[in-house]
Amino acid sequence: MFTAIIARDIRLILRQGGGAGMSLGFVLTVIVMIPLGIGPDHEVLSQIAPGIMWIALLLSVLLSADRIFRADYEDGSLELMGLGVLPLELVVLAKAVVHWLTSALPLSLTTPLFGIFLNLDPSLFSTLGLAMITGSATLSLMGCVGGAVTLGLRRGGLVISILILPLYVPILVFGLSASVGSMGADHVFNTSFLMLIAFALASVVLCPVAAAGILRAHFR
Amino acid sequence: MFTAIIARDIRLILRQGGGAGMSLGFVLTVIVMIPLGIGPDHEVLSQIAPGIMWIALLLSVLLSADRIFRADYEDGSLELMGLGVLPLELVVLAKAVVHWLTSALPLSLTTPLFGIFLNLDPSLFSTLGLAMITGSATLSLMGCVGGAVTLGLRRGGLVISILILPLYVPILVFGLSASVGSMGADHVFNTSFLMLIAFALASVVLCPVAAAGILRAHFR
Amino acid sequence: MKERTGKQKLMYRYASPTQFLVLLRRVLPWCTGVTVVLFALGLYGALLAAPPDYRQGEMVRIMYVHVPAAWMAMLIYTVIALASATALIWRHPLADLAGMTAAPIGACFTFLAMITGSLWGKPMWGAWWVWDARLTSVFLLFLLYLGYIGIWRVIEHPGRAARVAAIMGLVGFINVPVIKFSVSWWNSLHQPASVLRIGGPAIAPSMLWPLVIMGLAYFTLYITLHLIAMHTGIVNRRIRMLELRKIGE
Amino acid sequence: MKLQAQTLACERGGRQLFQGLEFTLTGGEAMLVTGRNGAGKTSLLRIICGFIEPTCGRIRLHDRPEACSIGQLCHYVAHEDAIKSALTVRENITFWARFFGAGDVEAGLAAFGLGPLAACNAGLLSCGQKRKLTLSRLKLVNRAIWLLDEPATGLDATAQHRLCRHMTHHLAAGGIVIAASHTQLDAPFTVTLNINDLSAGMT
Amino acid sequence: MKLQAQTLACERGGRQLFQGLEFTLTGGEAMLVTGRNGAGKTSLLRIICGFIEPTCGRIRLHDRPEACSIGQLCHYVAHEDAIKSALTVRENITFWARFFGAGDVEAGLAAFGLGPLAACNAGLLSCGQKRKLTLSRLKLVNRAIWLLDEPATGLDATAQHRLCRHMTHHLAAGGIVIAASHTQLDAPFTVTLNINDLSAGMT
Ligand code: HEM
Ligand SMILES: Nc1ncnc2c1ncn2[C@@H]1O[C@H](COP(=O)(O)OP(=O)(O)OP(=O)(O)O)[C@@H](O)[C@H]1O
Ligand SMILES: Nc1ncnc2c1ncn2[C@@H]1O[C@H](COP(=O)(O)OP(=O)(O)OP(=O)(O)O)[C@@H](O)[C@H]1O
Ligand SMILES: [Mg+2]
Ligand SMILES: [Mg+2]
Repeated sequence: MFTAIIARDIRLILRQGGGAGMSLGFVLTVIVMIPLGIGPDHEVLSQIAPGIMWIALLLSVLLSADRIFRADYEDGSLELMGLGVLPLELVVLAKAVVHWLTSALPLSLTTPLFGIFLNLDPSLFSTLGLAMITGSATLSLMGCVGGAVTLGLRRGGLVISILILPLYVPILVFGLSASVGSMGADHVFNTSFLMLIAFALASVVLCPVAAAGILRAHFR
Repeated sequence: MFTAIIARDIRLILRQGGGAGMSLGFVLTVIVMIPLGIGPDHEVLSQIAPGIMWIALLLSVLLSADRIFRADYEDGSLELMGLGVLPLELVVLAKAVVHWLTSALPLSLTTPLFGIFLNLDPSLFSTLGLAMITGSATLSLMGCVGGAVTLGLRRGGLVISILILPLYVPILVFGLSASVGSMGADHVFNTSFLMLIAFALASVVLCPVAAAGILRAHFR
Repeated sequence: MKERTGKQKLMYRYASPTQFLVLLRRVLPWCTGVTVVLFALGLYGALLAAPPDYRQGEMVRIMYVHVPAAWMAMLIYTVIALASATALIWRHPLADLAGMTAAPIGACFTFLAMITGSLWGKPMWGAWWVWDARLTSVFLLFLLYLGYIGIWRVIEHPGRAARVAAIMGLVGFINVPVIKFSVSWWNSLHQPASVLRIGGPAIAPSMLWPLVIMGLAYFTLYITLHLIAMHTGIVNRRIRMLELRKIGE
Repeated sequence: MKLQAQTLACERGGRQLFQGLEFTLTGGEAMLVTGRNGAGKTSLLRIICGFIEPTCGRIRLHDRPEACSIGQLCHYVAHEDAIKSALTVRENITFWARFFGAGDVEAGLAAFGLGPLAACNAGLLSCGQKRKLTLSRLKLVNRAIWLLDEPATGLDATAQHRLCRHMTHHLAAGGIVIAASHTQLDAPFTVTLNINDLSAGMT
Repeated sequence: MKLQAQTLACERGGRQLFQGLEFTLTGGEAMLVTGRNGAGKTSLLRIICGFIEPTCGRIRLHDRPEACSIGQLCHYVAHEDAIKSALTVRENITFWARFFGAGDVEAGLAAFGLGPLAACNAGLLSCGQKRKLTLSRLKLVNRAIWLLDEPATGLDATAQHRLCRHMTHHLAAGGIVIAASHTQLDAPFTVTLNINDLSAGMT
C-alpha cells in the first residue's frame, strides 16, 4: 500500500510534467537569470555558485510543498486514504518520499550540470551534491507539514513561506557549510554533514506525525 | 463587466491570502536567504542587489502566472466568461490587470524596504521602483499567455518556466539597465526605459489575443 | 465542410496525408542517398583536406561540425514558425504535424551546436560555458524548442495541443530577434566585446568549401529526418485511430 | 426565433459519438436530450453554445433577437458549478449579475430560495445548495436559450419543482430550453431526443 | 454485526443540523437517508466513517468482523470522485485495489462495465462514466459497510440498475448499506430515515 502510493504518484508526476521537471525548470530559470542579473563575471559567479544552488533548491522545495497534498485533497482521494488500513502517517511519509524523489533528488544529481553554467569549482560537485541530497530529505519532510497546513487555503504562498522559512534556515546554513567546508578545514564538513543527517532522521519521525495530525483536522 | 472581474478577483485574492501576500512572502524568503547563502559581504550585496530584486520579481511573477486562470478554468467560470458579451481578450486583460495589481505592483512599491536589507544604493530606489512597475506590466501580460498554456496540466511548472523564460529575459535585461543606468550614462536609462514602455504597449495588444486564442482551444 | 477555393484545392491535394505518404515513400531514398554522399565528401574535406588553423591547430576542425549545426538550429525554428502560421490560417493537420516533428530535430541540432561549442570553448576560453550574447541567445533558443516540444508532450488532447503549440510557435518566433537584440545590448553594456573573440581569421577558401558542403549535408540530413518523422507521425496517427475504433467496439 | 441543427456529427477522441443529428426548435419549445452515459449529451450542448466544433453539420439560429453569437444568447449550466468558495452566496451571484450586464441580484437569490443563505460562505454549502446557486444564474439576466446539463443533480424535491416552474415560465415567455437529464423532469418538454439512436453503432 | 447510532447530534458552522438521531442496523439491512438540501445527510455519513465528530451521541459497531476502526470497515462514496485525470481508467482502479490491499482489479472493471474503457484516460470520461469509475471501488475489496452519498448522480438507467444489484448482493452477503439520495433507488431498503424530522426547527 505504501508502494502503491509511491508508484501512483511518481506516475502522475511523470505524466503531468510536474515534479522533477518543475523543479529543474525552476532551477534552470534561476541559473539563466543570475548571470543576466548580476553580470557574467566568472570570478563572482564561481564564488556565489554554491549559495545560489542551495537557495534554488530551497525555493523549489518550498514552492512545490504547497502541492504535495493539494490535488488529493481536492478530489477526495486523501480522505479515502484516511480510511485505508495504512496509517495516515505512512501515507504522509510516502508523499514525502515521492516529493523528495521527484523534486529534490533530480536537482541534487544534476548539480554538476548546472554547476558548469555557473562556473562552479568542479571539486565541489560531489560534496555539494551529497549535502544537497541529505539536506533535501529534511526539506521534503518539513514541506509536508507546510503543505498540510495550507490545504484549506487556495493560495497558501505567503503562509507557507513564512511558516517554513524558519525551519529551512538551519538546513541552508549547515548544508552550505557542509558543501563548501571541504575547501577549508575538513572537520567542518564532517560536523555539518552529521548535523544534516541528524536533522533528516529527526524529521523522518516527527514530520509525518505532525502532518498527519493536521490533515485529520482538515477532513472535518 | 470588465470592472466586475477586477473587483471579484481582487476580493478573492485578498480573502484567500494569495496575491500580494504571496509574492511579498516569496521575495522576503529570497532576501533572507541571499545573505545567508552567499555571505553577508556589504560590497558584494550592494553590487548584486538590483539584480537580485529583479530576479525575485521575475520569479514571483513566473510562479504565480500558473494560477491566473487555473481556478476559473477548473470550476467552469472561465467557460462561462467565454459566453459573456465581453470579448475573451478583455477578460484576459482584466485578469492581467489584477495579477499586476496584486503581485507585481506591491513588490515594486516595497522595493526600498527590501533594498535596505540588501544594502541597495538609496539613489536607486526610485529608478528601480519605476523600472519594475513598468517592466512588471509586461511580465504579467506574458504571464497570462503562459498561464493559459499550462491550463490543461495540473502542474505545468517546467513547461511554464521554459516557455516564459525566453520571453522574460529581454525584460530583465532592459529593466536592469533602466534601473542601474542612472549610475553611469544617463541616456541608457532613457533608452532602456523607453524600451520597457514599448514592450508593455506591444504586449497589451498581443498577449491578450494570444492568451484568448489558447483559452478557446482549451474549451473544447 | 467549407467550400474550397482553387488554390486551397491544390494545396489540399498535395497535402492530403495519403498523397503525402505516397510522395514521401518516393522521395525518401533519394534524400538518404544525397545525405550520405554529401557527408562523405564533407567529412573528407573537414577532417583530411582542410588545413589546420595556424592559431587553433587541429582544434579548428570542430568548426565543421559546430557551425552547420548552429545554422540548422536557426533554420528549423523558422520552419516551425512557418508551419505554425500555416496551421493557424488554414488549419491543416499536416502543418501541425510538420511543426511537431521538426521541433525535436531542431532541439538536437541546437544541443549539438552547444555541445560542440563547449568542447571548442574549453581550450579556447578556458571555460565550458560563458554568458556571452550569442551563447545566451542560443541557450534561450534551445529553451524555446523544449517549451514547444513540452506543449505537445504535456497537453493530452491532440487538437488542443496543436492550436496551443501553433500560437506559441509564432510567439516564440517574434521573440527570437528580440532576445538576440536585447542580449547583445546587455552584453555590450556589461562587458566589452574584446573579451570574447569568436572566430579567428577570415576564412580561407580551403576551409570554406568543406564548411559549405557540411552545411549542405546537414541540411539534407535535416530534410531526411524530418520526412521520416512525418512519415512515422502519420502512420502513428492512423494506428491510434484504429486502436480507438477497437476500444469503441 | 428558430434554433436549427442540421446533420450534426460529433467526434471526440477519435470516436464518432453521433451523426445525422437534426432538430428544429422554435421559441416556446423545450427539448429533453437523453442517452446512456458517454452518448454525447454534454458534447451536444457544448456544440450548441460553440465550445466544440462539430465534425459535420451546423447549428443555425434564425430571427435572432440580438445581433450576437449563439453562445451569447445562451445560459449554459454545466456539470461544473462555477462557484467561488471564498465568496459568499450573494457575492457569487452579484459577480455574475455584473458580468452578464445589469443582472437582477435579488431575483437570482429568490429563484431558489437562497435568501436566508445570502451571507453564507459558498464553500460551506452542501452539494444541493451549490447546485441551486449555480441554477440561480438563470434568473439573473434574460437569455433566450437555456442549455441545462443535468440541472437536477443533487436537488431536493422542492428545488426540482422550482426549477421546472422556472423552465415553464421561460418557455411561456418565448424562450427555448434544451435539457440533458437522466432523471425525470416535470417540465413541459415538446421534443425528446434520444442520442443512442444516432450513434454510429459503437459503445 | 450491528451498527448503532445513539442520540446523535451534529452542528455545522454554528447551526444545529439534527439531534436525537438514532438507528440500529444489523448485517443485511439497508437504510435510505433522505432530507432536503442542507439537512445534513452528507454530514451524517461523514460522522459514521469518523471524519466529523458529532456534538453529542456516538456511533457503535458491535461484533465487528475485524479489529479495526469503523472507518476502515467502510466504503465511502462521496460527492467527490477521487479520480486522477492523468491516469487511465485501469490505472485508477489498480491504485485503489493496491491501496485497499489486494483488491480485484478485474472485478472492479467489470462491476459497471468499464472494461472497454480501461485504456481510456480518466480525465476524458463523461460525467456518468466518472461516477461509474468511482463506484467500481465498491467491488475491489470487500468491506462490510457501504456509505453512499448520492451514488446515482449522473448514472444512466442501466448503471443505476447495476448499482442496485450490487447493493442487493452486498446485503445478501450480510453487509450494511447506508445511502443518501434524492432520487428513487430500487434497492431493498429496510429503513428510511428522514433527517428533516430531526432538525432543530431551522432552515
Ligand atoms: C556552447 C558554445 C557555443 C555556441 C552555443 C555557439 C553558437 C554559435 C552559433 C549560433 C553560430 C551561428 C552564428 C551565425 O551564423 O550567425 C555559431 C557560429 C560560429 N561559432 Fe559558435 N558557438 C559556441 C562556441 C564557439 C566557440 C568556442 C568557437 C570558437 C572559438 C565558436 C566559433 C564559431 C565560428 C567560427 C562560427 C562561424 C562564424 C560565422 O559564421 O559568423 N563557437 N556559433
Ligand atoms: N475532451 C475530450 N476528449 C476526448 N474524448 C472526450 C472528451 N470529452 C468527452 N469525451 C468522450 O466523449 C464521450 C461523450 O462524452 P459526453 O460528456 O458528451 O457524454 P454524456 O452523454 O454527457 O454522458 P453522461 O451521461 O455521462 O454525462 C465520452 O465517451 C467521453 O469519453
Ligand atoms: N465544513 C462546514 N462548515 C460549516 N458548515 C458546513 C460545513 N459543511 C457543511 N456545512 C453546512 O451544513 C449543512 C448540511 O450540509 P450537508 O452537506 O450535510 O447537507 P446534505 O444533507 O448532504 O445536503 P445535500 O442534499 O445538498 O447534499 C449545510 O447547510 C451546510 O451549509
Ligand atoms: Mg454529460
Ligand atoms: Mg450531501
